[in-house]
Amino acid sequence: MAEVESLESFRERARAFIRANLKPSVNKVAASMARSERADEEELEEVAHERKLQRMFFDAGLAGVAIPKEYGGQGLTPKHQRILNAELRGYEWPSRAQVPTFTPCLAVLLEFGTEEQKLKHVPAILKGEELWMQFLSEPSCGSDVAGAITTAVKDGDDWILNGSKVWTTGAWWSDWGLCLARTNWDKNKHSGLTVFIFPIKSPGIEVQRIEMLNGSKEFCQEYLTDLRIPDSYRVGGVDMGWTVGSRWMFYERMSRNSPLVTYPEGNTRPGTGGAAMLKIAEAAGRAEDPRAQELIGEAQTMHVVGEALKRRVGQGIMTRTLSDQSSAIARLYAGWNEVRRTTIAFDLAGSAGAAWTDDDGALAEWGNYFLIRQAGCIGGGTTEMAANVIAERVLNMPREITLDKDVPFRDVPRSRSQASK
Amino acid sequence: MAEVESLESFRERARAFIRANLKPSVNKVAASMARSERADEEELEEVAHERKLQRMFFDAGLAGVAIPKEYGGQGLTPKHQRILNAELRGYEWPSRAQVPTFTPCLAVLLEFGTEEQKLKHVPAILKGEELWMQFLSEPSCGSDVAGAITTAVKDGDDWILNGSKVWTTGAWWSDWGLCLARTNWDKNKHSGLTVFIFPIKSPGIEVQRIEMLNGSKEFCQEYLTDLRIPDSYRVGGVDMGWTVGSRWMFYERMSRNSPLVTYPEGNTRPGTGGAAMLKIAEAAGRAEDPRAQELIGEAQTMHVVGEALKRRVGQGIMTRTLSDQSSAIARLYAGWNEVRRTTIAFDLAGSAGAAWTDDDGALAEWGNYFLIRQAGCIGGGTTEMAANVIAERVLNMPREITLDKDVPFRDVPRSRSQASK
Amino acid sequence: MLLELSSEQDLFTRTTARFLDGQVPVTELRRLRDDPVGFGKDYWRRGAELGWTSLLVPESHGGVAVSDSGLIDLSLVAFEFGKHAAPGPLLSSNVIASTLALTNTREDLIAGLLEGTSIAGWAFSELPPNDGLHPGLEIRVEGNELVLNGIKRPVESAAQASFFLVTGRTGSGLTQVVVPADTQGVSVVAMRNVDLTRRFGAVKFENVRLPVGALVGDLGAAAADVERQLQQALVVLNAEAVGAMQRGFDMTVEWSFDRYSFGRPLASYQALKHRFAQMATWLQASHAISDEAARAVASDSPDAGELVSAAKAYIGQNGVELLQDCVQMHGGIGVTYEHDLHLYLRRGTLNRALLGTSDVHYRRVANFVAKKEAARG
Amino acid sequence: MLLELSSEQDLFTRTTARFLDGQVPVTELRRLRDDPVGFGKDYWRRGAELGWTSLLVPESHGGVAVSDSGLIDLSLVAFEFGKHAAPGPLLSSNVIASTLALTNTREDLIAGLLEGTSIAGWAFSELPPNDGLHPGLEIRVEGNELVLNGIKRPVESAAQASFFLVTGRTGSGLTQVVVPADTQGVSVVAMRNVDLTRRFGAVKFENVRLPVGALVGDLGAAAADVERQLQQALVVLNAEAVGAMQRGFDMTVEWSFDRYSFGRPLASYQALKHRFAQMATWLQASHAISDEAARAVASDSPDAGELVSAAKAYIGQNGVELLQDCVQMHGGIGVTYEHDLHLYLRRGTLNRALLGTSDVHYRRVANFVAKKEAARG
Repeated sequence: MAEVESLESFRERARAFIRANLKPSVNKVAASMARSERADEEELEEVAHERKLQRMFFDAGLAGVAIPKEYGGQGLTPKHQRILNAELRGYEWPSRAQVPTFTPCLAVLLEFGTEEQKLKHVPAILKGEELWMQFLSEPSCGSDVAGAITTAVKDGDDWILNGSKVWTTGAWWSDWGLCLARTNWDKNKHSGLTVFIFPIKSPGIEVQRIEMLNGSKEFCQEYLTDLRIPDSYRVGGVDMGWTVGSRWMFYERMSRNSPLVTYPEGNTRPGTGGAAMLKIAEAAGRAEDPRAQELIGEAQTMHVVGEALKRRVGQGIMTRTLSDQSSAIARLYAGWNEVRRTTIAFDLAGSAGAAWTDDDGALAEWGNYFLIRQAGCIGGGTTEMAANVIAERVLNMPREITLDKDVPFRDVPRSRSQASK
Repeated sequence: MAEVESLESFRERARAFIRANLKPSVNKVAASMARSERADEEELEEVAHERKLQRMFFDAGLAGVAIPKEYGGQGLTPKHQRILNAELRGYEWPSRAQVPTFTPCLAVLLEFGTEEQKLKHVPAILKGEELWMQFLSEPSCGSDVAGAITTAVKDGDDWILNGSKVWTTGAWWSDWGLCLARTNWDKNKHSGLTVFIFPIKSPGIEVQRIEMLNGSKEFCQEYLTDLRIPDSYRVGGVDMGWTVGSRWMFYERMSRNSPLVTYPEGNTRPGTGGAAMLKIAEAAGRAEDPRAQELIGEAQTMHVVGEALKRRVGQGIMTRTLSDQSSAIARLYAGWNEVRRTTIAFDLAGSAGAAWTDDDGALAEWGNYFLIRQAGCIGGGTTEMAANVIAERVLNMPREITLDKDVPFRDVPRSRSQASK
Repeated sequence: MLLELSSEQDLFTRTTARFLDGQVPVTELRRLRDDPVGFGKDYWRRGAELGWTSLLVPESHGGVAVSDSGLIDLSLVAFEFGKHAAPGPLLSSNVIASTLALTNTREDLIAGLLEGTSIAGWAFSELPPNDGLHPGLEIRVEGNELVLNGIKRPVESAAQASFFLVTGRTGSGLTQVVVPADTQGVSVVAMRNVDLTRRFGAVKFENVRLPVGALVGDLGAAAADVERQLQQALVVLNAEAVGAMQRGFDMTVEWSFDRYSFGRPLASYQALKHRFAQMATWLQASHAISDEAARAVASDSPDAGELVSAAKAYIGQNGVELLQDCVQMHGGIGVTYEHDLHLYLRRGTLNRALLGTSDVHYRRVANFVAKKEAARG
Repeated sequence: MLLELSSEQDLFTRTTARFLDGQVPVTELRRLRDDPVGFGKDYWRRGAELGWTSLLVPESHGGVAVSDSGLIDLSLVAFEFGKHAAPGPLLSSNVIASTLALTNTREDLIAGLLEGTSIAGWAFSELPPNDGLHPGLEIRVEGNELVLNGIKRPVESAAQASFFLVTGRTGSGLTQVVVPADTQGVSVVAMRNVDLTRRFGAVKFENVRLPVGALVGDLGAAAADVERQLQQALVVLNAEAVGAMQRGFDMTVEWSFDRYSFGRPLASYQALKHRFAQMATWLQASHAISDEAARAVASDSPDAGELVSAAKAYIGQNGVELLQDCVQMHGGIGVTYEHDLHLYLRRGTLNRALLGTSDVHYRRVANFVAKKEAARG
């Protein structure tokens, strides 16, 4: 058995690469705060640049640190990955190539994919050649992802898919999709699902951008119309999709905490915390107003408490003093934090929250951010779902009564009109 | 048919009586805010005084305004009662003789009592000779009053009662009780109840005072041990207690809005609203602090909004533009208001909220009030029950699933230990 | 809004609602997003014909109210505006027409407002921290002239306004003047804002010189006029916000019955039911205080200022929380432009930030309380 | 508290918990309600033997820590104090012993504190509005003497204290002095408070004259010492409040499984489940920031002041909201003296109001933010 590279040697190697090749990270306004004017060309340039960065990591032997060598990875450990993340602090990195590509998509492939699938896609991902997206949520099922009604029907050796998926970030510049579809309507909800993969730029897939309340168009909706794919694009057994799906959910929740993901330590979104609020208060001429100071202090408190909570939950899960499901606690807190912070900023901006000019600097745009403030309590699983998880899986309280467990899925009511039939 | 006294004549008569006989009302600290030191003797003196006042109203032909003459009332209308209430503005009145004596107790007797019961008790109530209490809540069933387990067993012509009732205000100085008891454990929850009345100072009834977090002992718990009462003390049919009970609940919710109740118009609890907060801020030297001003303004806002809401809901129910159940909206708001107001006061008091001296004036005692602030969200039906009523009966959303509807009450799980059997 | 309307008010409200349904359905609102004015001339003229801008003006000046209180009638229109997220300068047209009539100033300008053929800008608000209802624009006297220096923002429909009613400070007093939009030294910069059909501008007054005849009321003595305008304006904002709340709430209750999750309608989940109960309570409380404040302002009651600020603070706070909780109940679709819910969220959000945040109004309420207590001795 | 303890810390914590279980069960707490001192001499001496008051004092002065950070160890004791609503002047004994040792002042007084045989009063807080951490008591120099005038309150165990560590103002600087309780001009008025076993007094200093040797540190130059004491004290209050939260939460989760309503346990109602989820989040967040702040203060980190104030603000706010929601979940029984829940509510409530409300600490956090931003340029 080959000897594993020492942590120290790895650190040296990573540090040398980073300092020689990477630029300091630029504090970009975070995606959910993107202004409406952000041009598509700019976005596409950044995607291209990050594909190149991913390739540089690959060529330097720093891509897929904890992924087995047979699939193009480095065959090292999560500890090595953490060292890379620590060394990356303050530097640029291929951000768009990480989530959801490495987790949950690549993670699901590693666990459930065929050897052929893994040999084809994992190296391509590591080289920045394939960016992946989740085809998971659907317009009709919201938080209940296992209620998918996108349907795949066997046709000879192929499958024909029809339906619609939504809330895919950047599907318009991505390459492959991981998709949950219903293959059997006569079994109950969780027993008739199957997972597939396919190239997004296929005939039969139409990608539409979704305009959000603040004008951003980061999310997409896809319409699958008679999309034909070979059976070799299936991941896991037929009708075994929820076996895959529940692990998929787990990998999705891990997000940037996954050992597969490269994410600079200490990277927090700009515009969070008290400093941003102070700038608004200053621009509003309220820096000396005691109430404005309390709001600044409250925002900063929410921020530092949130950071401390993330560390505590992360450490607790790692050391098994907290249950895996405790990550829902950090998620719930993050939702509140986003809402409260945006509300504080909006109120500090006073009348500029309602109307602003392009010259208003720190006072501008908060009205738009405020409109979309609930995004932080919806995206990536609603706070309501997080609260359910905390109550039912962390505190072990009785589960909600569901009416869709033991009946054929086709008989489960999915809307009022249907229920009243 | 005798002619009904005109409203104007009644007003003149009421006004003359009031001015000649009653003192201006003293702004007493409301019951739930009572200080621990309040002596029992003082309380008993006030009870005696209010019995005398009630007798004066009776002798002046102003007691039981809307109650039929055959039971000692005036046989007039709710409009006459409202005129009395309006004229009483600012004057003392027999406060402890009103709720729960006139409503729900007397109201229940009028609707369901036997002629004998009505002839005996209604005049006694009108003369201030009988103060009544509800024996309704039980330690084991909280919000679920129909889950009573106090049991009445027939023994010849008598009934033998055993069990415990709780949250009776001032049972230690009251005369008669209206009691909900279970008479059949083999029927389902609502079908095995019966209503009884009895004198509180009976052998077999032990009244204990309950000490609250702020030291007040206004509430009592009663232990019924082999209490023997004649069948003539039964109100309504055997096992028909919920027919009586649901009207009882209705009369209870009407409270001071009942046309049976004498309650001076414009009487609001002292210590509510912004003026009380201003006094605290002044005592704390913070009257000029903008944040303190915001808190004063917020408390006053909560107060005036609450008053407006009560009027709107009352008017809406009267004119049938809002459903009867909308009173739950005012109840929910009142709970929030109590909590928020007490919290504002506590925070304004600063360190005096934690510890105070007897000389602290407006700064004193807020710590004690704060401890018991949830009383406003618990007493008289919890805010949770009010929220259920709003969702299920005002907005017509689906009812919660209950597991106690269609089984013999003895088989309904009433605790974890019992459920796991 | 009022639980009971007179039959005239009822008819008036229905007529307005039907007109808005027909003229500015959501498709039209979405189209107007890219319109520089935000409303059609004809739409506004026809709305004015219904009486929208005549309600606060005495008959002697060409006005006409539906009931004995034009301000209550106006609050009914504003409520419908909120329910429809309707376009048009309702607030400024009414407040300015009322002021010109009550002060007998420039009566030649009133007719255009009443007919809906001219637009005026209510130049009251300023950049923070002076958005706390304390104008900083300076109006000083030089010889026979008034000289204005300062910036007013946001001013609704500033680019369309033919004149402005400007509030400024003269020494320690307040002064109001009428400024034609084409006066030398007046310039307008377009602002962006959260609403689809409202348009605002930042109006700069740079050494603007006017004859003394431009005064509305007396120099440095406009405080009472300004307070009355503010109270009227708050009545409109509040009623409009309650209308937006009502529509958002109704849409979301419907949604909760229609939308199924895990085989059950959202409306069957107790955690959501309790939030609906909370929203219903916010909504009824907002109706109650909005109406109560409107009545108090309409009758010039001593507690009018306190109640209308309490209403602004309460509705500003809880109205938008209600609408945001409606968004949350909708999930992802609720934060998309495609769904209609945001039309009402935008109106509520706008009104929360205009004419003073809740904190500003809490302070105003506290001042009223302190004055009452001081008077009580 | 810390998710992972060293084996020494674990043993120390368990020993303390077992001792408290045995010595001050709820029956004893209820008995102590009527005790003028609030704790037994023997109890306190034995607790001190366990090390409770020695943790912040260097070995050179007779102290002993369990780990390499005595303050973290102390926070573990404080957490257990909260969980048990335990009696005794933990905060003041530690803060004062630490100060005397670090400033090499009156080392003769330290031993009694470490042995638990003497009690000292930390005379820091004052009547509002000076409870905002800005002492107003005056300490001036007259010839060879220091003269004190002012009132300190609340001072824990003031009636039992043999001496006070008093913080006052000398010109624009802070000064600290040690004042024997029997000094002429010192008087104590007993205060009432929300906790069953804590006792506080208002200590009046009326022309109290002391030799200059009573100084702790230099005249007018005690700001850094005072800030350190404040931070230590906040670490204790926070940890204790988190302990109280934890106990209240645990009791209420149990209750929710035991208590049935309409044939189902409370824990099966989604509206309550979501509130438990909220409480669990408040609780974990409070643990997290309490620990993080304790570490920062223990290591004298540059952000110690910011973090410990953030912790006080957050826990003061949400800790008591959690405990009050526990009361609400219990219904009527929760507001009775008979039930034990209030023992922990009282401790949380006390700590919320001591040493600055959340608003005071939000302002402190904002000042730290402003300083950092100014330094950043």
